[in-house]
Amino acid sequence: MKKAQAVERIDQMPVEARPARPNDYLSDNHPVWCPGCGHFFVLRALTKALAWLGRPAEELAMITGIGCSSRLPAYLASYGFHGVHGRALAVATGLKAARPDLTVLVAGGDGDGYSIGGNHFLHACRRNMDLTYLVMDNEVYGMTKGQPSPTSAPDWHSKLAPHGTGINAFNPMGVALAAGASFIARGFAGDPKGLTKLISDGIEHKGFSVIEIKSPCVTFRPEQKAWQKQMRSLNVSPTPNKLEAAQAIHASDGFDTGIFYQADLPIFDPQSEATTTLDELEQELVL
Amino acid sequence: MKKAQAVERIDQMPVEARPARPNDYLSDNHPVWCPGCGHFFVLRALTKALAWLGRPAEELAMITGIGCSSRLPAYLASYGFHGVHGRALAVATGLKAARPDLTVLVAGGDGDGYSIGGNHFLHACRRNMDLTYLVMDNEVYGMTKGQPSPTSAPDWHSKLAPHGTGINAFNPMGVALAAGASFIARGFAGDPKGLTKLISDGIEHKGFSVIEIKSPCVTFRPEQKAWQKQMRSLNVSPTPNKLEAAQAIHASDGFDTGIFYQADLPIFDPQSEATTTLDELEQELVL
Amino acid sequence: MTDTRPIPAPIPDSHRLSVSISGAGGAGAVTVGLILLEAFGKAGFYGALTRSFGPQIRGGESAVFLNLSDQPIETLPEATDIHLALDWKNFERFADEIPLTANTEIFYDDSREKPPALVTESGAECTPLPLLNTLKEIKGGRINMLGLGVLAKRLGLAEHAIEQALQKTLGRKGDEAVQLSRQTVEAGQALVEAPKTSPLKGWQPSEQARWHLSGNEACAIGALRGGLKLAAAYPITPATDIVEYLAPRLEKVGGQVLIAEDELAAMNMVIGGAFGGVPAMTATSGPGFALMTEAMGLAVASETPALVVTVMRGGPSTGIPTKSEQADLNQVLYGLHGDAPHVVVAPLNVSESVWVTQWALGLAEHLQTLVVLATDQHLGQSRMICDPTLPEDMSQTRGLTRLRAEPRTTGDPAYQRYALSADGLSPMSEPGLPGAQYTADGLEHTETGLPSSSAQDHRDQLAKRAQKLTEFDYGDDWATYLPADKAKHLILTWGSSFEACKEAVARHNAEAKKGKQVSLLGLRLLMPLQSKSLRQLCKGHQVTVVEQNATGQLYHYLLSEQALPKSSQSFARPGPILFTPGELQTYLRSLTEEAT
Amino acid sequence: MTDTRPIPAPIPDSHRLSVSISGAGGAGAVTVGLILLEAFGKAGFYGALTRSFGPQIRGGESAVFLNLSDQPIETLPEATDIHLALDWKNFERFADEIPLTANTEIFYDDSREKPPALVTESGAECTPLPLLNTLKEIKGGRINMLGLGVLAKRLGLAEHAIEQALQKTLGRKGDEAVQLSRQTVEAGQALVEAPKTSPLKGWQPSEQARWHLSGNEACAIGALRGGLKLAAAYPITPATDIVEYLAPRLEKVGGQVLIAEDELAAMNMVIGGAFGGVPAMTATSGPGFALMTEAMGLAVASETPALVVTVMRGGPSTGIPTKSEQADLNQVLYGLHGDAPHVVVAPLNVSESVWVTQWALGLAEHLQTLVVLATDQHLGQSRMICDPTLPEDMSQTRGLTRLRAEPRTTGDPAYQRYALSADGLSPMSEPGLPGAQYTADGLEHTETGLPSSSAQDHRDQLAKRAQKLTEFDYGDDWATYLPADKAKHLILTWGSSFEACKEAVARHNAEAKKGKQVSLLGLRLLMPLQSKSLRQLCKGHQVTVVEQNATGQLYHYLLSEQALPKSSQSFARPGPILFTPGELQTYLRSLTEEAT
Ligand SMILES: Cc1ncc(C[n+]2csc(CCOP(=O)(O)OP(=O)(O)O)c2C)c(N)n1
Ligand SMILES: Cc1ncc(C[n+]2csc(CCOP(=O)(O)OP(=O)(O)O)c2C)c(N)n1
Ligand code: SF4
Ligand code: SF4
Ligand SMILES: [Mg+2]
Ligand SMILES: [Mg+2]
Repeated sequence: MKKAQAVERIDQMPVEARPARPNDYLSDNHPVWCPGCGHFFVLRALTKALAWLGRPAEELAMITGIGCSSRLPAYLASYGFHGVHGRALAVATGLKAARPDLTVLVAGGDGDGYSIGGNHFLHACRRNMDLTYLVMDNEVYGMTKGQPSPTSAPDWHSKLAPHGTGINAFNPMGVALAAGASFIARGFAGDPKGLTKLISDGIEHKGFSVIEIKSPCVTFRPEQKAWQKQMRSLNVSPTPNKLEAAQAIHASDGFDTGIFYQADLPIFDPQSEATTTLDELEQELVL
Repeated sequence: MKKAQAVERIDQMPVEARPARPNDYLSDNHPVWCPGCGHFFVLRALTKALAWLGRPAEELAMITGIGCSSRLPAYLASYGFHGVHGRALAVATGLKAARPDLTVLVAGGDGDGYSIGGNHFLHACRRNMDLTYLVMDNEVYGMTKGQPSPTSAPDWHSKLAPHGTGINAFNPMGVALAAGASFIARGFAGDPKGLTKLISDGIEHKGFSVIEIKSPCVTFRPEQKAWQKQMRSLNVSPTPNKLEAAQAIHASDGFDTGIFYQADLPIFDPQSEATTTLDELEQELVL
Repeated sequence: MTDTRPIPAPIPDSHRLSVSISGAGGAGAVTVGLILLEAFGKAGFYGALTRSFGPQIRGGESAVFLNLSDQPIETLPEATDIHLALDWKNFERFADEIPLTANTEIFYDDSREKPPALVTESGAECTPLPLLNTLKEIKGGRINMLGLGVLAKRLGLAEHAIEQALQKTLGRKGDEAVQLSRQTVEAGQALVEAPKTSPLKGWQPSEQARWHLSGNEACAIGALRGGLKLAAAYPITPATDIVEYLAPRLEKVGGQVLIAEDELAAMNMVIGGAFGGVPAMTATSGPGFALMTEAMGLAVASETPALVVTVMRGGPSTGIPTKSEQADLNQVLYGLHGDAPHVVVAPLNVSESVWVTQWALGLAEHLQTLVVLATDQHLGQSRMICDPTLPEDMSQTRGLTRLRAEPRTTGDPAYQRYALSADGLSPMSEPGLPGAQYTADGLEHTETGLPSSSAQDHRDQLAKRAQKLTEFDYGDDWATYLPADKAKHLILTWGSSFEACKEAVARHNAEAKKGKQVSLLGLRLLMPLQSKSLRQLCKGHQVTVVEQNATGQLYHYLLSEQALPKSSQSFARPGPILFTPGELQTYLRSLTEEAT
Repeated sequence: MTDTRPIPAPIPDSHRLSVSISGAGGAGAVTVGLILLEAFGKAGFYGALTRSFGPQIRGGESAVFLNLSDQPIETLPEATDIHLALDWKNFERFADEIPLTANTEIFYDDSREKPPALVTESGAECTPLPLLNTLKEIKGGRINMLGLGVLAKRLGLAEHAIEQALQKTLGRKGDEAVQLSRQTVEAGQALVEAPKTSPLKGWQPSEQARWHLSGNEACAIGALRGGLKLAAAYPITPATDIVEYLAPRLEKVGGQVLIAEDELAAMNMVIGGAFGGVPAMTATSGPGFALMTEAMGLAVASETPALVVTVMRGGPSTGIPTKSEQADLNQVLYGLHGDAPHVVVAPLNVSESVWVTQWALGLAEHLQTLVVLATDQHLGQSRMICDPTLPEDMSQTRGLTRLRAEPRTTGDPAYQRYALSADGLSPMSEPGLPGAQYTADGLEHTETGLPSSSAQDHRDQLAKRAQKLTEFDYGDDWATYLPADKAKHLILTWGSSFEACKEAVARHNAEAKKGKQVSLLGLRLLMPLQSKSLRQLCKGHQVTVVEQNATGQLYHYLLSEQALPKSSQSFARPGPILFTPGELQTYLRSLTEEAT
């Protein structure tokens, strides 16, 4: 298999090779999202980050599951895989193992990633492969029209939980930290600059990068429009110390953004080299 | 549905009602485990704890998945469910919701619980229902004859991973803490007294109790016999403080036992009461 | 079969009306449709409403189609009589579903886009109206209510019906909102003339109490009637509504809804609840069903009752999630590994979904096994005004409960959970019952439940699990048979294709000579197939199996069970567009002509 | 069909030997069997070894059965010629599988328990030997090696064969260990007399190179031959061996094994790898397969190549994990929701598992879809000394690769991943290729891959996915046909039942008159069923479908495809005991008698 290459930054490339604009990373397809949906802004920040990093679109692959957020690949000019609900990280793991030369991005929603996809989330963190995972967290299942997700507050009322779920919200960053992810950040769809920076840092980080992005669902959680006032832009600084990170994650009211944890941890990067021929292997069968 | 009752302790019961011995909680079936397997000692500690707590066997249900450890229910005199691999916590959640009056115990292995069952582990912690979960961790898939599990050390060589997995071991207690479990302990199969105490404390604790039990697989991990010398008995004291617990879990070399965290957290205990008749509900359909 | 009734006469054209409404997201087309349906109900009539969504999540365009009559009607409109276009946004996306003809009357706003070419080419009569202009004078008024007024007037709908429907549908928004809507509706009514002869002329209002419900609501109520106490589910279109309908209601009858982290959890939670002694169910669709099959096998092997409602959508894979198809039959019949006998039932229309679901849950409890109830997006999400259909006596085949074990004391013989018995059923104990402890197991086991790999135990338990399903007497409910006199041809169908077939057969028989008339069979119990009765009934007929999928899954299944006479054939085509009676009528014509 | 060969003559009784060995956990019965098999191989002979485990994980008793001959043999022993009981621990657990007769010679230790009643009642000749006593004189010697010596002597096996087998099997434990074993074996040989006439008298050693392998190893090698680069799996009995065999080897040819957290991950990892451009597979069994079906549908809908090997075990649910059954056929054919055409192949014996797996991976790559290869515990875990079977020309139907897209530059027409085409195949791009970016999708889509719910797109893409499988020319490999002259009866079977049928038919035909002889067909390509060829071939025969499950799954499938003549019948029974040639021969006798 092809060997992994370092991600090249746009500023290290010869001028003529530099991609012109974030729009070069956009496809012609118009998003099906509701007007005002936070996911539009995530798409924007992502293309900006990609332009900044400057890898050609054909060397990128964006893998997703199912959900409003998971519609992302069709809007990018990169390769994409829009798979089944909750399994994007597994598809990405297979792809990255087969093709370490590619920049493999994964995206999805809080339902896709933390509910049905929870097990792959745990194990992707643990494997710490060089993947970047963007979770567009709107604390709701948008696509299926408004059910509570693991990150919904216990007292949020919905059809499915008329009195709220009564269950504490899932703590994605805390779990990612305990499970072994090496880059853990929170961003906000409404903070284009900050988010662009976080995404490009996440992609450049070697290892599994989790970026938990607060991205309002204007249709089923209109009250999330208030996030625009509440979120703080990149007010957190990275630490490579697990306990400090745990403390920062624990102490945050959920409105802080920035990199909460970044460390050099061993990366699962299965090496293999053709050193034998098939004929030699077949000889083993012979009596 | 029947209402939950407080677990009665044997010492609060009239003498004639007291179960005579731990053996009253044993069935007639002889375990299929290999001679010397740690799971024998877990079974023993469990029946002792049950005798100590003194609830009649028919009011207990032991739910498991698949694995050597998961064979447990057949050896108990209680009700049992030996389901499919990795789903014991989900079965137990359904049972406890339907029958809050029962004492519902869940058991399994590191593969069953942390690999295929990882998502239910996360969400059982988060729900924090009043269940007690015994994980007999031997850092291997015993039943399928010796493959690396999530808790295997990255450099443990096996047929499936001839050079080791190269992946950091899963941190069950750290993840349980981040995910919301309210009682988190580590025990050792080779420490009967300590383990009995942890199990009975776990059952008495109101909320989701995770007891990570080091239980050697003498067949596929014979080197684990050394644990007998390495493990310390109940040298850890409980704290209700998450950060302190995180620190203790983080700092431990894996040989400490005791309760690392215990706190009163909100329990998911869906209340429902018959306040309407079916006829009334059907009236809604009528034009 | 008690359920043998003559095929009703077709609904005359003068007694049916098709109305459709389309508009951009937020324009409120669906609300108009819902109020109109309710109003027709209040006026004593019947109706069926289906919706169609564009690809957008919510911001996008949508459309509703209504088929209205003074007689029970559960089919889709075939030719639109009146169409209201609140705007022309992406109208072409619905072109497949809104059949315009030269007789269609179209109303639209005169101040924006003109009707697109495909509309004008249809020859439909397009009437521009000053909708937005009129709205300027109504502060807060919405264009859809104006449209509702236009439709009400053109349809000749009674004032009181509209008024009651507004109250019922908008009442919870408060008096002011209702008042504003009323005013806007009136303004809409003023924009058009009343038709010379009311389209409702000659319509006989029903005096009966009728139901207004969707198939998904019907399922939910049916399950409640069956004693449901635990529903565990993970949301998935088009099944979520069932659980959303249950959520506020189940808790009021002493049960509860568990929101599972995934379908694997949902199915296992159901098993846990049922093991604990309560009737339990989940609801899902193809992709979620796939994830549940492993645990479904556990329900079969451990003999734990479980009801799984699957609301089929377009497949394979994520497919077409918001539209209907009958393509998951193979999965529900054969998706389990090993020889895993279970029960599969499917209601034939919305109204019977109530009792069929009750029956299904009862069968699960009584037979201590997995029961799959298969419906589809059309049955599940269409709303109907229909006659209640509850069999008078649900106690016989339908009031089914679990055979429970008795407590035991020392000296009693040991409890054998999986004891062999004449009918394959063994009394089921439940935690709490003294002396009857056991361990339920998905491993093959002895009569007491101890794991066993002996050939004898395997044969015995396989036979037991098969036998309890085949020996059971399902009564007359396995099918609905509508025979025609001297019919050579028999149409055999299932699920949501049934109503379209029924209408097509009714129309065909009304115009066909004796001998060219066609009989109809709707199969309700798909597994275990009542092959003997079915063979009996098919005998002497040329059977055509009608179903909405690409490969003729039911047809092949019936062949595999040797239930069909030799000359039988398949008439199958994929979704997402449903069969219409007209399409099927054309087919019946060619079929019966060819046959002579 | 090139694969048409006459049915070979049956192996004469004097050219076959059945040996079994049993003992408590740790006694080493299995090791004796493995060395004995290897020794027979080294001596130029053939053999088949199956194991049986008690319920214990590892500490429990176990047994091995060997069927040995100087001709290719892949069936189970039917009557034990020689049994070695290292002890009598739970011997009755294997009674089903160790058929003792009055001709059986049994050796056991004289110092412990006596043979149990069921042994003495069989009339077998029981010879007590001072095994433990002899061991006292050999420091570190083990009872099983003593037993090996006894068997070697009684079987008249050449010294050099035993010596080579000891070297090969124990060599990695070091010279001392081998020396100790050799000494113990010799001591064993001294305990018994050589038989008057060697049981191997008249046996012709083969001069050919032969293979010594299990079906699971064969699968692994076949996949490597097919260009496998990524295997992702979660352990499950009896499939784990495949991945364990691959683990140290795949990395040496530039590929890798991923240990997945569960089967859901495994299947999706395979899809990810294949999307990235490399041939990829997973291996599992029924319960794991169930968990994979959702993602399998994704492979079908997104047209991503994927090979899934499923090694069937007893079902339903967890069932009988260590034993064989052919009861997951329904699941592999029909387990996916929606109309989801895919390929299902099944090798007929261990040796052909190599090329059939290579073929299967090639089909997945070439047809860009899901291919399921179904084997079972018996095929997978039995060890055989057999002739290599690699078709001379794997390049035609078997050397199959992916149709890859070309890079594109500006000005080229846009790349259409799902372009309609005459054969249903479209060139597949892969990340890295400039200008041919696309998004693979499990939602129904247009030719470019954009989600679509249009009826036309749905019909087109459903047809494309079906067509590419039905239009493809699978050549002659879809079945093996062994015709008998003027045969009225045809036995149709699949998978691990084939070898037993073949042996039974050979014996039957050898003694039956012309006209009562029987032909045999082994079906290798189960889906898409080559109905036309099959019908052709079955024509004029009375077909009996033989399979190891309770409900006749293959029989019903063939009925559903109308592939069988009218009078066809099913001969099916569940596992876990395999068919033996004798059992089938009895059946054939009654079959052909009844027919006259
Ligand atoms: C196996 C399966 N289960 C359920 C669904 C239904 N489903 C589709 S998207 C979704 C949740 C989406 O929520 P989230 O991931 O938070 O994304 P959002 O729409 O909020 O961006 C669900 C439950 C499905 N497609 N497949
Ligand atoms: C769906 C499914 N996948 C895989 C298996 C195979 N399997 C059975 S037990 C087991 C692992 C057991 O390991 P663990 O849970 O650690 O228990 P132990 O045997 O070590 O006590 C596996 C992989 C299965 N039964 N079902
Ligand atoms: S439903 Fe919510 S998440 Fe989905 S597109 Fe609309 S606003 Fe965005
Ligand atoms: S294999 Fe290991 S875990 Fe299983 S019973 Fe034997 S010693 Fe115990
Ligand atoms: Mg969301
Ligand atoms: Mg383990």
